[in-house]
Amino acid sequence: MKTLSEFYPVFIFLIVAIVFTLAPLLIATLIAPGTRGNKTLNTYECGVDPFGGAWIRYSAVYYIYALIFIAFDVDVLYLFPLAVSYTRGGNVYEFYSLFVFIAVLALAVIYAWGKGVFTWKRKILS
Amino acid sequence: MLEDIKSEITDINVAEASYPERGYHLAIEARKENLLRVIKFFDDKGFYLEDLCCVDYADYLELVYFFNNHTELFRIKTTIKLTPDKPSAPTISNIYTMAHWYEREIHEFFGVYFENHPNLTYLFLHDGIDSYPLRKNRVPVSEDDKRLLSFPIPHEEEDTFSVNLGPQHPSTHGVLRVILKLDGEYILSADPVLGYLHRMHEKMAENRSYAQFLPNPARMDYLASLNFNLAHVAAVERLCAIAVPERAQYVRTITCELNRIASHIFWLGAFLGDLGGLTPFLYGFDDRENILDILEGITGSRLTYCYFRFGGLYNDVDDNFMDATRAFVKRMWKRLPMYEKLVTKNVIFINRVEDVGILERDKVRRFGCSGPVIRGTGMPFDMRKVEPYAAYGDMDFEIPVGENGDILDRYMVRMREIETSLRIISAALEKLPAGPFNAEKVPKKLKPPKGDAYHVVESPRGQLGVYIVSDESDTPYRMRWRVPSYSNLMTFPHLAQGTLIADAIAILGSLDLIIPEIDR
Amino acid sequence: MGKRSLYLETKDPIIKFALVEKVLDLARANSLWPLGFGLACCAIEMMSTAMARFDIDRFGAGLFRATPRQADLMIVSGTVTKKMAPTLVTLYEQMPSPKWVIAMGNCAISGGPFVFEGQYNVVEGVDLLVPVDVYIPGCPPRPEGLLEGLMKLEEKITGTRRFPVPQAKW
Amino acid sequence: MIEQVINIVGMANIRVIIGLTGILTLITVSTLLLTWAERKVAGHMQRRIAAKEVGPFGLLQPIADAIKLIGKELLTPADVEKPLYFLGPILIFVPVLVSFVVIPFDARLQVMDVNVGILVILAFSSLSVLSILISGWGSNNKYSLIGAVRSVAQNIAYEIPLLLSVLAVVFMSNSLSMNDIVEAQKGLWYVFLQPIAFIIFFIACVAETNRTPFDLPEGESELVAGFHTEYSGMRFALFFLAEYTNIVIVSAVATTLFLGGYNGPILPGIVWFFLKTYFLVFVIMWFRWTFPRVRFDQLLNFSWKILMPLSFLNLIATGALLKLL
Repeated sequence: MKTLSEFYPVFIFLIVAIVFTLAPLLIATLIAPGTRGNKTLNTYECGVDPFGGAWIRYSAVYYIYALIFIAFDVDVLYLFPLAVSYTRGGNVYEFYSLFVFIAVLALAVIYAWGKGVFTWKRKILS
Repeated sequence: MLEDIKSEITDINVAEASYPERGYHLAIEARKENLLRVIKFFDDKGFYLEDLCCVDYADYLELVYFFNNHTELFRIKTTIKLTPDKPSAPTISNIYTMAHWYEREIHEFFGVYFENHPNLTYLFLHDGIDSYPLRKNRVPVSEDDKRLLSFPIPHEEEDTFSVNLGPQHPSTHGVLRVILKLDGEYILSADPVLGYLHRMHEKMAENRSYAQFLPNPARMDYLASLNFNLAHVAAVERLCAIAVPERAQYVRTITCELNRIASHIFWLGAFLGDLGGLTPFLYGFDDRENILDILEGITGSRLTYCYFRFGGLYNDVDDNFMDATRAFVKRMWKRLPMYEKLVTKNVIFINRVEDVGILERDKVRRFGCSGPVIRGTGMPFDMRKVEPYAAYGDMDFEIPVGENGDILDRYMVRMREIETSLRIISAALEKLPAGPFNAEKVPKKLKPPKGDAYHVVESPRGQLGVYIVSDESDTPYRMRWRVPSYSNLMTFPHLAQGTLIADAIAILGSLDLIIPEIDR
Repeated sequence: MGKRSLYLETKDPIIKFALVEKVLDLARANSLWPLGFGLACCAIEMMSTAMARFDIDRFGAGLFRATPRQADLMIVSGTVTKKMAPTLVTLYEQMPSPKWVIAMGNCAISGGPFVFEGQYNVVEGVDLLVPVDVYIPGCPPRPEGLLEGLMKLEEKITGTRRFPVPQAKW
Repeated sequence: MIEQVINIVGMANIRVIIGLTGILTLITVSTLLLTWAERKVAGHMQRRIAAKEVGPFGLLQPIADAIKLIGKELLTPADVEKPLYFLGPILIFVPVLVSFVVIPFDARLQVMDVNVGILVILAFSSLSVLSILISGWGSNNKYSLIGAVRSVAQNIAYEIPLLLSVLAVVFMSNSLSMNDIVEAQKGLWYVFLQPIAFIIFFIACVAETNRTPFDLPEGESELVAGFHTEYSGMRFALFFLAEYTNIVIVSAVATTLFLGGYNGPILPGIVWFFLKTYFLVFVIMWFRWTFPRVRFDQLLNFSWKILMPLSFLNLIATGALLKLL
C-alpha cells in the first residue's frame, strides 16, 4: 500500500512549478523599464474611468447549475469503485446496481429540466 | 392625400411643391401652438419621421420636420419658426419616441430648448464647448444650459453595475460608446454616447464651396463613399437643375453597386468577427481587394473615392474596367456558395442569430430605420425602387426581404442584396450607352438659385438624405445629412434591453453601424 | 490643448547591460503587438494590412491585442477629436513601458482635412497628446505605407534596417 | 562515479529529477512550437503566410515573442486585490505541470506509475479553474469578473461528461492506472470500442481548456480579453504558457485513454505518442479558425441537456455489452 510519502514526486513537481513561474517574473521585474502616467494604475475600462468598482453582489444566474453539480460530482465518484471491479460476463447483479444508480442520477437532470432551470428567458423590464 | 390634409388642419398655410426641383411634395408652415396637432395628424395617417433639423436664418430659427410614408412615396416638409434669442419648442418625443435623439442634437448645436424633453444631456459634444457651434453668430452657452447639458454619473447600486462598452472595444467597429447597466449577464439598459468622432462636416459645408466639399462625404462613410459622393452631387444637380448624360448615370449605378458589394462583404467579416469566427473576415477581404483594384483603376483611390462631379464623372470608364468588372461578377457568383457553406450552414452561427434581436414590424414606423434593418422585418422599402435615381429607373431587380426581423433575416437580406447588385451590374454593363460622360456647360463657380432641395440615395446601410439650403452664393447656407446609421442605432437600446451581453454584441453588429457617419 | 499635458515619468531597468538591451530590442522589434484601436477611415486600411494580401503578421505584428495592458504599439489611425483625447491619453498611459506610437494618416499627424478656422472639435495632431515615433502621411495611407512605417519603427528600435530601401532612380 | 551519485541520491530520486528536467524542457519547447504552429495554422487556413520574416520560416518568432514578453514592464493596477492578483498566474501553472507526473510517454517512460493515475489528472484539471476565478475577481475589472464567473460555470458544466466518459474507459480496462489502460488497449484501441465516449471526452476537453467554440472566459469580441484583461508582460505570458500546456496535457490524456498511448506498429512508442498527441492538438487549433463562439446559455445547456444524457446511455450500453461478452 503506497503511503503518503510515496507521492513525494508530486510535491517536488509542485514546488518546481512554483519556482518555474516565479523565476521569469523576477527576471522581468529586473530587466524591464518602467513608466508611470497619472492614469497608468487605473483599472482599464475601454479608455474611460469606470463607474464604481467590480466587487458587487454579482448575481450569477447559474448558481442553480452549481447545486445540481455538487449532487452529481459526489455520486459519480461512487461509480469509480464499481468500474474498477466490474467483472465481464459475471453475475448480472452488478449491471442492475449500475442501472439503478444512473437512473437516480438521470432523475436529477430530468427534474431540473422540467423545472425550467435550463431555459434562459429575456428579462423585459417596463 | 393633399385634400384631406387641407380639410383636417385649417389655420396653417399649405403649399404644393414640385417634387423634381424640391425633392418633397408638400411644404407646411405650422406654428408652435398647433405643431403637436399637426404631428398627431401625421402619426395617425401612418407617416414616419424621416428627419428633424434646424436652420439658423439671421432673424429667426426654423425647425424642419420631414415626414414620409413607407407604403407610398409622399414627403412633407413641416417648418416652424422660433425666436433666435431664447428659442424653445414643444417636444414631439411622446408621439415619435426616437425624435428625442434629434432634439438632443438640435439642443446641443443650436441651443433650442425643448419643453418636457426626457433627457437633454450632451450626445455629440462635450462640456469643453462654450458656444452653440452651428449658429451663424457666436451665441455662448448660458449657465443653466451648462447644468442641463452636463453628463449624469450613474450612481452605484448594490447588485448591478454599469459597464462602458467604451470607445475602444473590439466589437464597436470604431469609437461608439455604450453604457450598459448589467444585472449579472443580463442587460437592463443600454444608452449610447456618441461624438467621439464628430468631425464637423456640416459646419465645414457652410464655409466651403460646393466643389471644395466634394471629398468630405467620402470621409463620412468610408465603406460606401461612392453612394455618399452621389448623394452630394445629385442634391446639387437637383438644386441647379443640371441634366446628367445617360452614360454618366449608368457608370454611377455600376460603381455604386460595386461599392455596395464591398461594403456588405466588409460587414459580413466584421459581424462574424463579433460572433467569434475570424476566418470569413479574411475570405471576404479577398473579394473586397478585388473590387478595390477595379475601382482604383478609374477613381485613383482605394477607400475614400471622389469620382463624381456635378453633371457627370471625373473621367470616363475604359474597357479594361469593363472586362475586370465582368470577370469579377463571374468570379463572385462562384464565391457566394462558399460563403453559404462556410457561414449559413454553420449550426453554431444559426443558433447565435436565430430569433435574436427581433424588430417587430409595427415598431419600425416608430424608429424610422431603413435599409437592411427595415427590409429584415419584411417591408420592401428600398430607395432604389421607391425614389429611383441615377439609372435605377430602367433596371428591373427585386428587393430581398426577410420575414420576422431577427438577425438571421438581416444577414440573409444583405447576402441576397449582394446577388441583386451583381445582377444590376451585369445588366447595366450590357446597356451602357456611348456618348459624353459630362454635362456640357456646368459653370466652374456654381451658384445655385435661392431655395432648398432634399435628395435621397440608398446607401448600403439605408436611406441617406441630403437637405441643402442655398442663398445664391457659391457656398451652401446650410447642409443637413440625414444618415441611416443614426436612425438604425436608435433601435439598439430597444432591441438590447433584457438580452445577454453576447446577444447585444451580435445585435450591434447586425445593425452595421459606421461611427463617423453617425457623428458627422 | 497647447503644451502636451502628459505627465510621464520613465525609469530605467534595474539591471542594464548593453548586450541584454540589444537582444531585447531585437526581440521587441520583431514582435510588436499593436493595440486594436481603430478610429476612422485609416482603421479600415490598417485592417486590410492585417488581411491576407498585405499580411502584417509576417513581421510578427499580427496579434491585435484588445487591452492596452498587453499591447506595445499604438497605431493612431484616424481623427482624434477633443472628446476622444482624454481617452487616448488614458490608453497610452495604461500601456506597459516599452511602448511606441505610430501616427497613421493626415488626421493623426496634423488634423488633416478637418482643420479650418473656427473648428472646435479636432486635436490638430496626436503629438500634442502623446510622444509619436513614426508618422505615416496619406489620407488614408496605403497598406504598403503602414508596412513601411512598421519597418521605419523597427529601424528606430534596433538601429538596422531589415530590407534595402528602394532607391529613387530619377 | 555514477554509482556514488546513485547510492547518495537513491534510484527513485534520480528518476524524478530526470523526469522533471525532461518535462520542463518538453513544456517550454512545446509551447514555443505551439505558438509558432498556431500562427502558421491560422495563417494557412486564412489564405495568408504568417510569421515568415523572423528567422527561417518564422521559426524564431515565438522566441522573439517570449523575450519581448520577459522585457515588458509588470504593471500592477492600483485598486486590485494584491495577493489574489499575484497568485493568479502562478496558481494556473501548478496543476498543469503536476499532471505530467502520471502520463506514460513510453512503455516504462513514466515519472511515477500511480495506481490511481486518472484521478490525479481529473483532480488537477479542476484546480486550474480556481486560478482563473482568483485572477478574474482579483483584478477588480468588470470584464475580467464576468469572464471569471463564466469560466467557473463552464468548467462545472463540462466536468461531469468528462468524468462519465473516463468512467466508460475504466469499465473496459478495470484499472485506474494509466499504464494498465494503455496495456489493455494493446489489441484494439478504445476509440473503436467507445466512439461516443471519445467524442464526449474531446468536446469536454476543448471546453476545459477554454478553446473555441467554448472560449467564453476570454471572448475577445465581448469581454475585451476576459479574465486576463489587467495582466501585462510576463504574467500574461504565464496564462499563455498554461493554456498551451493545458492543450498538450488534454490531448496526451486523450491519446492515453482512447488512442492507445504508445502502442503502434513499427515506430518506437514515444514517437507514436507524440504523433497522436500533436495530431489532437492540431484538431483543437483547427476548431479555433472554423467555429464562431457559442452563447453562454447554449454552452451550459449543451452540456446538461445533450452531453450528459448521452454519456449516461453510453455508460449503460457499456455495462450491458460487457455483461454479454
